[in-house]
Amino acid sequence: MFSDWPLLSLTIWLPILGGVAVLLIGDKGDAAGMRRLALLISIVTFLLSLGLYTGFDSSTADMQFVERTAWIPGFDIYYYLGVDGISMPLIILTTFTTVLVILAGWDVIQKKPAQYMAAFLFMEGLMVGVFAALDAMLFYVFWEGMLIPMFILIGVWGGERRVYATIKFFIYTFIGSVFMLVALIYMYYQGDSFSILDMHKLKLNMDEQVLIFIAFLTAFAVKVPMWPVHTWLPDAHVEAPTGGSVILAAIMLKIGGYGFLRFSLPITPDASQALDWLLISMSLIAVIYISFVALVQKDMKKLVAYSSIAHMGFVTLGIFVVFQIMANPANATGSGAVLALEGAIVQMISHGFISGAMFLMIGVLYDRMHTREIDAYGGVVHVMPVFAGFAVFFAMSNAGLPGTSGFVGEFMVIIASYHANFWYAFLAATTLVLGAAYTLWMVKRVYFGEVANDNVRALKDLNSREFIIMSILVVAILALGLWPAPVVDVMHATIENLLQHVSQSKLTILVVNQ
Amino acid sequence: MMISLSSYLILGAILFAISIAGIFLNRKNVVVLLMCIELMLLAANINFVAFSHYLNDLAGQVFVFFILTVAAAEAAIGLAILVVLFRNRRTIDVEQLNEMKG
Amino acid sequence: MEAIYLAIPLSALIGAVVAGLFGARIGRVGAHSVTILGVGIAFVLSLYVLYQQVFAGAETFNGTVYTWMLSDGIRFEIGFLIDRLTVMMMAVVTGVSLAVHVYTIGYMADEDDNWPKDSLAGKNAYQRFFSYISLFTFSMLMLVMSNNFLQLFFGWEAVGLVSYLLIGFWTVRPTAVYANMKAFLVNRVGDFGFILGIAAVVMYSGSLDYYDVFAKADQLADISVTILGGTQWNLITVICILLFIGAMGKSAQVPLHVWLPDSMEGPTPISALIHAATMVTAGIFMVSRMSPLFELSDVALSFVMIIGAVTALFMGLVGIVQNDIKRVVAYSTLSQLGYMTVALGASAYSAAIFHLMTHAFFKALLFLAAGSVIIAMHHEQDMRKMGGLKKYMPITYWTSLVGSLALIGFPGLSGFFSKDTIIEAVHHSSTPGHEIAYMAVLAGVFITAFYSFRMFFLVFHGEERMDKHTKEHLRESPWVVTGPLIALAIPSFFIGGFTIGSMVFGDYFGNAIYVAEQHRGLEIVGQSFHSAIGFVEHGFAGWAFYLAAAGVIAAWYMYLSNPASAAYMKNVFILPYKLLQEKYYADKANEIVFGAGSRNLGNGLWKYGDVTMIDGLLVNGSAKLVAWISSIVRQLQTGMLYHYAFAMIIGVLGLLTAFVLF
Amino acid sequence: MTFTDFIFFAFSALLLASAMGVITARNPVHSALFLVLSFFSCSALWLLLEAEFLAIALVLVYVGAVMVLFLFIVMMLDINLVQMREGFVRYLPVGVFFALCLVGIMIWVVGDFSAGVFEVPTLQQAVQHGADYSNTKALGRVIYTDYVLPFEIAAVILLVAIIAAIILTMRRREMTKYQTPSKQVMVKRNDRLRIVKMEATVEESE
Amino acid sequence: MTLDALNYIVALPEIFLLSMTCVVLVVDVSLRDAQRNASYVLAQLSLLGTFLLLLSGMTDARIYAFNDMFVQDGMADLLKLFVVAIVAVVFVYSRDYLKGRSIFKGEYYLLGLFATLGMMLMISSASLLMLYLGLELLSLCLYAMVALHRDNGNASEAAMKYFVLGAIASGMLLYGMSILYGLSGSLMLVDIAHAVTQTGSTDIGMVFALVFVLVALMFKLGAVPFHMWVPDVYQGSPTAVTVFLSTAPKLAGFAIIMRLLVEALGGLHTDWQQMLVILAVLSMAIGNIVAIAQANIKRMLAYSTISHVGFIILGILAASAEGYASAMFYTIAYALMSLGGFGIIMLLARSGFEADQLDDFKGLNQRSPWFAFMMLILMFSMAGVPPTLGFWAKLAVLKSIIHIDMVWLAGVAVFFSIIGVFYYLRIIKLMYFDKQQDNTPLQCSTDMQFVLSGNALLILALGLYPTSLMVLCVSVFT
Repeated sequence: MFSDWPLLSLTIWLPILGGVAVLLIGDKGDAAGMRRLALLISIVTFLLSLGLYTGFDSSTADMQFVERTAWIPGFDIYYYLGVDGISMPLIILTTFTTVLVILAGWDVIQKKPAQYMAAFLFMEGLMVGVFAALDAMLFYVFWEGMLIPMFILIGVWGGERRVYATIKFFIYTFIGSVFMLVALIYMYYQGDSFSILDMHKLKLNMDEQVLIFIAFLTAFAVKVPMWPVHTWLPDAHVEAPTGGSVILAAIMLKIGGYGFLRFSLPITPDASQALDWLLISMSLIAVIYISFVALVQKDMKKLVAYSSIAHMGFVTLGIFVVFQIMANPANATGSGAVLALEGAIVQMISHGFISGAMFLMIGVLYDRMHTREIDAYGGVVHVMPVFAGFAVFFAMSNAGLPGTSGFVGEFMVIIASYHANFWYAFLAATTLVLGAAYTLWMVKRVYFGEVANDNVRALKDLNSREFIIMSILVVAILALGLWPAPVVDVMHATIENLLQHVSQSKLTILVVNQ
Repeated sequence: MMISLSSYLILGAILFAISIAGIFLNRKNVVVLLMCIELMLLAANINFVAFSHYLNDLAGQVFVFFILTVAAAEAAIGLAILVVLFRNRRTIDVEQLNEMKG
Repeated sequence: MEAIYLAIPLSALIGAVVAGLFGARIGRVGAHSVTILGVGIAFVLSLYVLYQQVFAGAETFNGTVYTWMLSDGIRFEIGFLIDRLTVMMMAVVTGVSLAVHVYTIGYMADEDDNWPKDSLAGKNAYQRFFSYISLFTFSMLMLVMSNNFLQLFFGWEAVGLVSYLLIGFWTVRPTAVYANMKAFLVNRVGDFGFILGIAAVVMYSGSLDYYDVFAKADQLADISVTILGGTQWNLITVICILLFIGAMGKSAQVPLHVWLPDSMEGPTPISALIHAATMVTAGIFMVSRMSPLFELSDVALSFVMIIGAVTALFMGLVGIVQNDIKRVVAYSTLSQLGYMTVALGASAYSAAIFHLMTHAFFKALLFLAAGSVIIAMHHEQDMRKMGGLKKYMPITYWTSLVGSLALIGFPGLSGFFSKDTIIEAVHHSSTPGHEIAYMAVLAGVFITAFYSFRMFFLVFHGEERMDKHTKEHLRESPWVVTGPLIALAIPSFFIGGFTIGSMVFGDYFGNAIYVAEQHRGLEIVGQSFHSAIGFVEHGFAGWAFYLAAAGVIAAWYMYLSNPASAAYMKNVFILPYKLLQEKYYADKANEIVFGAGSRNLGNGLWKYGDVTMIDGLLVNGSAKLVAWISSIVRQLQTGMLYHYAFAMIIGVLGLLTAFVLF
Repeated sequence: MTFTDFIFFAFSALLLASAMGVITARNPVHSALFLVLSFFSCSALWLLLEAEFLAIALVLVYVGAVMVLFLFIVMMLDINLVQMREGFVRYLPVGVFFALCLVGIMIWVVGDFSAGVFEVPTLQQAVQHGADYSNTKALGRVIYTDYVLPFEIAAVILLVAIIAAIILTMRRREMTKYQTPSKQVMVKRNDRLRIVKMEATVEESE
Repeated sequence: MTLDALNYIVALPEIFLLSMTCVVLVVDVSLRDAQRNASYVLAQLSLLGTFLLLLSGMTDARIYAFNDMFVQDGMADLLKLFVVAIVAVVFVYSRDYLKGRSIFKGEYYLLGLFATLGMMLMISSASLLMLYLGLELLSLCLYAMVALHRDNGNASEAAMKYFVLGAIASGMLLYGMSILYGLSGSLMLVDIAHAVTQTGSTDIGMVFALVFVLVALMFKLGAVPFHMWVPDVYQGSPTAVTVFLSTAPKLAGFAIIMRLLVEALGGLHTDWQQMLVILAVLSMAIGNIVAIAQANIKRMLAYSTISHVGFIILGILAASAEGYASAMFYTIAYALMSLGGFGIIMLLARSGFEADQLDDFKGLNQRSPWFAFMMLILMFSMAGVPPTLGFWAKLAVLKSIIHIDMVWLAGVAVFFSIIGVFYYLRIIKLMYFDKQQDNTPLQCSTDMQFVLSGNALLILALGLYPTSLMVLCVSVFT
């Protein structure tokens, strides 16, 4: 029934216009009404985005829900939207998370709530735009535009060192993206089109590919973030308000992974292949190095932030291990590549739920105690048993317990990376131990033991709003963990098509054509 | 006519360089800077007149005519600014003209 | 039938969910009723299925419940494989579980005392506990009923989760919450190997289904892989060792055994459930399940056997010096798990399972007995403060005696059958390294007898060393405690004799377990087996019996007859004693190497890598560099007119030089 | 050396020398006077180039008006002459060096001995006009026809200069008192005189 | 010679403006200080009239007038329209500011109008002479305007520096022009272009002249190393003048670069391209780097201007229609952004308070969320973050640079713009994240609020839909 609606445009612009409306109501007006409006908009957007799933034809790798009109004819730039099996789940993740974030900020945010809500709605629209854009410039506009509300969010509603954090965040990501811009323009002149799909078909020689690949790498690696350009993330997370952290972890990081899938792999397959050792190393370092770093964090948010980096390491590992999987002579069955990519995407979605949940948990504590220091807590389970139950559940999901979504992606990627090299799988699998170690150690120190002090003793358990948010996340995490098929099925066609594309060297095509 | 065009041009060039050197060397008096600028314009004028002569084209001289006009206006404004400056700072020392820097 | 299969784990799950989520509403009675009902149904149905499989000759069932995911041509499914191995495990799991549930009602009756008065978490602890153990039952059932590696891993981790929750049940106790984390992490180390094993299986067979994989086992055996350097490894060996690493974690084999003694921090029923009957045996079950793979690799079997032998012997030794009643039982469990593992290594899978089963009963019995003692002693667990309990707690006393005798392998009791079979099987095994293993398990017999009866004597005999207050309140435990004790004592006594014929030497397992032609250890034992009675007679003549007897006598002498000798021996063998007391320094080593080591590494990477190098040098460094350059460059803007003019002239000169001169 | 050569070299030398004087003189008044001299010599050179009108204008406009303005300003401002030359010698080498570089390159390009940039034929045929040729007339003809727009703009520029100079320098002092005769004449009695009735007060003595 | 031949109708807007300016002059003289609003209104009316005349006279053709010394073409029309419009906006912004400083006098408007005339003449000049005169008309007005605040020492210092350096630049320009004249024998740009094509690009004399001309042009734009005047003048001038200085003249500067470098010396583009590469890189580097260290926002924006000039130069040096269009687009975009930026500064300023320190922006979001948001748009636009006009401007320039295969230069450009982001962000940081120090409510006239909001929203609107402006810019170069 939605098939002839411009669903993508609606999911992009409804929240943005809604954000404007919320801003117009403002803080002076009807604050409760403003919140309700924001929530309503986010829910409607979420429902609209579900139309993308129900109307999605998973048998084809073609772009669906395509909208294309000229936007800036002078530059050959189109308002060109569409989704495939990679972007569609991420869009739904975005709209889903926004609902939770708006709920989470319901009465916690007392300082300029309208701007806060509006910022999230803006961000929602922009992030959906990033996932839906098929024109490179449109993509870039959304990509950069997204930084603005986030910058403000961290800076205005953030913690002590918010200014340092937010500027670091902005500059880091900006550095990443400008070189991508140069690469995009360069490709425009090679193919006379800004369409991403046209860029996929672009013939590029090795030198060009390598440079373009590096340009993309700076953009996406920062966003993911990969070691060693990850240091913005802990700072940004720690300082951001809860909702900001959630959005940042749940969605913004995914944009980096999405970028690798949408740009790096198909546009520069040969360079990706040539440099996959670099990416794989960076991913594995992220998994191990960062896990160790996470282990010793004293700040809960920092710990979860580092854990995010480690988990995103699986995403990049899954994405870039495909070349070695396909090239591995020992890989008799020839499979594994699809598994790796799908694992990466599932890991992204799952991490969206879990990291969101983890940050929301910390937010719940922070709202009550105004500290994130692990040492300030202890024995929370005795005063907030329901909350602690959720916390342990989310911690276990974070540690990748089977049955939760955290397991699915990691499992797929580990298995897939074994197809490339035993040691990749070996190093990646260390997360089983390390991930559990840092997560559970935090759980132990915060929730278990005797009640640490009177502040903890005074804590109140979850209110119904918080309970609902958590419950929704539990359901989501369990659903994906117990039955990932519905999510994975929509990707098959797209991923296989992508692999088909990637496995053909652009260089040989070049030779043949000459 | 023995004197070649180049002689005039070289003369203009030297005059130009002298005025440049004057601007750079003078560190005390803004008025002298204004005079150096006059010299610089003179150098350009010599070029124009010489070219005009050798090209047998009046345009050069017309240009010089306008340059003279503008230079006069410029001098007036320059000196007016100088007066304003002096009133404010009680000095026209170039070296003390550095309230704003960095 | 499928509905029944599905109903078995689900009934446990439903009980767990109801008790867990609505515990506060349904109250204590509601919680234990619903969970016992759930597990009871599971038990009954398991028995029915057992009956169907074993007696009614039902076909092996291998079916899918639902497709979890389909990716890259690999089916990730949830499904059941019901054969005789499975049904036996199901019966054991649900049976023990049911007993534990019932027992828990009594044990946890005054649970509130264990929690701080104002702890909200303590309010529903009782219900929560029932939820956990039901959940555990569910997880374990999923594990044993699985027909594929994915679900196996699910169950594998799920029991790990529940053991985590259970060990740390008393969240207020720092030791408990430390122990549960440790347990989870050590198990994770095992899972680490396990998941790699699964990955290898998937890569080379393209399937997760047991039967598919087994069908390709021969092909896999021909593949050799390079892991490190130029060494070629047989793929099957690699897979088996990786999978076995998982088993080492779950079944607490050296060196991944460290979690188990600490896990005694949990309430006693847990200890019984997890450590005796079920969770720890998951590894044994898994290896047996994978027998078609293990049989193809002598190297792997050897590895299994040596690890098992080491565990059997050295963990038993530690049991000698423990004073905590539960810890003695725990080390005893470790040692017995070593026996089972040795049996696996000797390809005597059925013997391992057999021992698993008998051990489930008598070890559960011993744990519950210990629990009973602990209740009576007001949660005092130190044996040095007990003694002479015989007259206060007759039922506990007699049941404990049965358990202990079964444990040391007194001929005729169930433990005897299983243990002797293993010893014999190892003796006759062809697996490389079986000679050493044989020596180890024999030595283990003496040690087992010694520590078991040391405990027995210290607790029930001798002088009463407890304080006055405790003494006044000493009495036999209520029926919910003693009931299960009696219920467990009976099979502990008899089940070995009844089932050995069919289970070990008969055709009980059918095709569920595969033993290669050349691994004839058990077969040779079986050739001399005629009947249980004969086996018992034979037992009296074996080395094992005399060693066990020697152990009991030694214990009697040192702890009852001449208690001073114990102290004397302690002083004579001070160094070995210390070594045992410190459990071979395994915990300390772990704490230093892995605990502190990883923290230091983490701190180092963070402080020097992230903070100093990346943030300090690269990020803030470049920002500072720019600021520094900025502060330098702005000096050029001197404010001096002649400098400005000079800059222009330099510009002109530069351009002239570059473009006119050159 | 012909007479014109002599004239050229003499006045060139004078021009350069007086230009040097402008930038080296210690006293700005001297500088201004040197500048006057250089304009004079230049105008002589322009006469050689048959730009009579401009030569005259240079003297009239510059020397007569602009230079006087300069002198006027220099003298009006109270400048401390003692410090005027400080630092000159210190920066002299640098200044001379760069000036020499510049002049070197410029002469290399514009001089005869370069690649011959200006040795194009069109530039080698300076026409000697007859005595009846009026430079002024010729200039006047084009300026009011062909160059009418520039001429208008030049007027605007001068207007701007006037406006600018006035607004920048003219000060209407608020405190200055001056008479306005018309107002004085129109004064009425009532404007100046007010008759106030006062109660007779008796001083109270304590 | 008849009047028809002069074709003076082409210059009708200029003639109108000049006449109106004289009217303003005469009227203003007879006004009392309290009636200065009349001058303001008259000035605005003159601009409006000029704008309308320009609009009505727009043409695609290239029309010469006044003996071919004056040219009307698409570029001229477009640039003049923007110049006039921008000047009008500048007048709106500066009214309150001038009143607050007791320099609300007719002279500001007079000089502004004369400067506008100068700019229009520059834009339309087809001969060296016209170009020079237009430039001088503009410059002389600007010198005077900078010094307009007579009691301000910094203003007169700035004026002096500007004047001296400007005069040197004029001298260089004249010297270059004289050589050009000598080599081509004509003052007409067309003839010079012809001569260049005849002598070829290897001619040292032409290159020699080019250097001097280029230096002067770069001085006017404020490219490194001829930028030294920019920070001091921006800082020292009254903000009302700074905003004038930093907006419209950039358009005129762009125009004369197009006239001189492209129309006249297009044949030498291989030479000036290389020169401009050096200047562009230097400008972007110095501008962005030094801006970081500034505490005075006007000075900071001055350095930011220098860096923007670097970008404009990038577009020009592409030496293609696309490049010129992008440079023009950038110039217009920059002018609009700069207009808004200084507008906000003037908004914050009040009598006796300049609001030119960065710290004066602290907590603006609390004082006025709306104008904080406007400033946010402007700053992100200057930083080149989409969806704002500044991004498209940068994109256009980068595109043209990459099109001529100077990808490395594009890389350098974006690298320095990263550094640039930092100081723009700092303003947003001050506005949004810091506590306000100044609780004075903003006070300014409604018309200024409206125009300023419109200004900033235009940046956003054009960022969302830049086609309109882009098409205009492209059309004049095809």
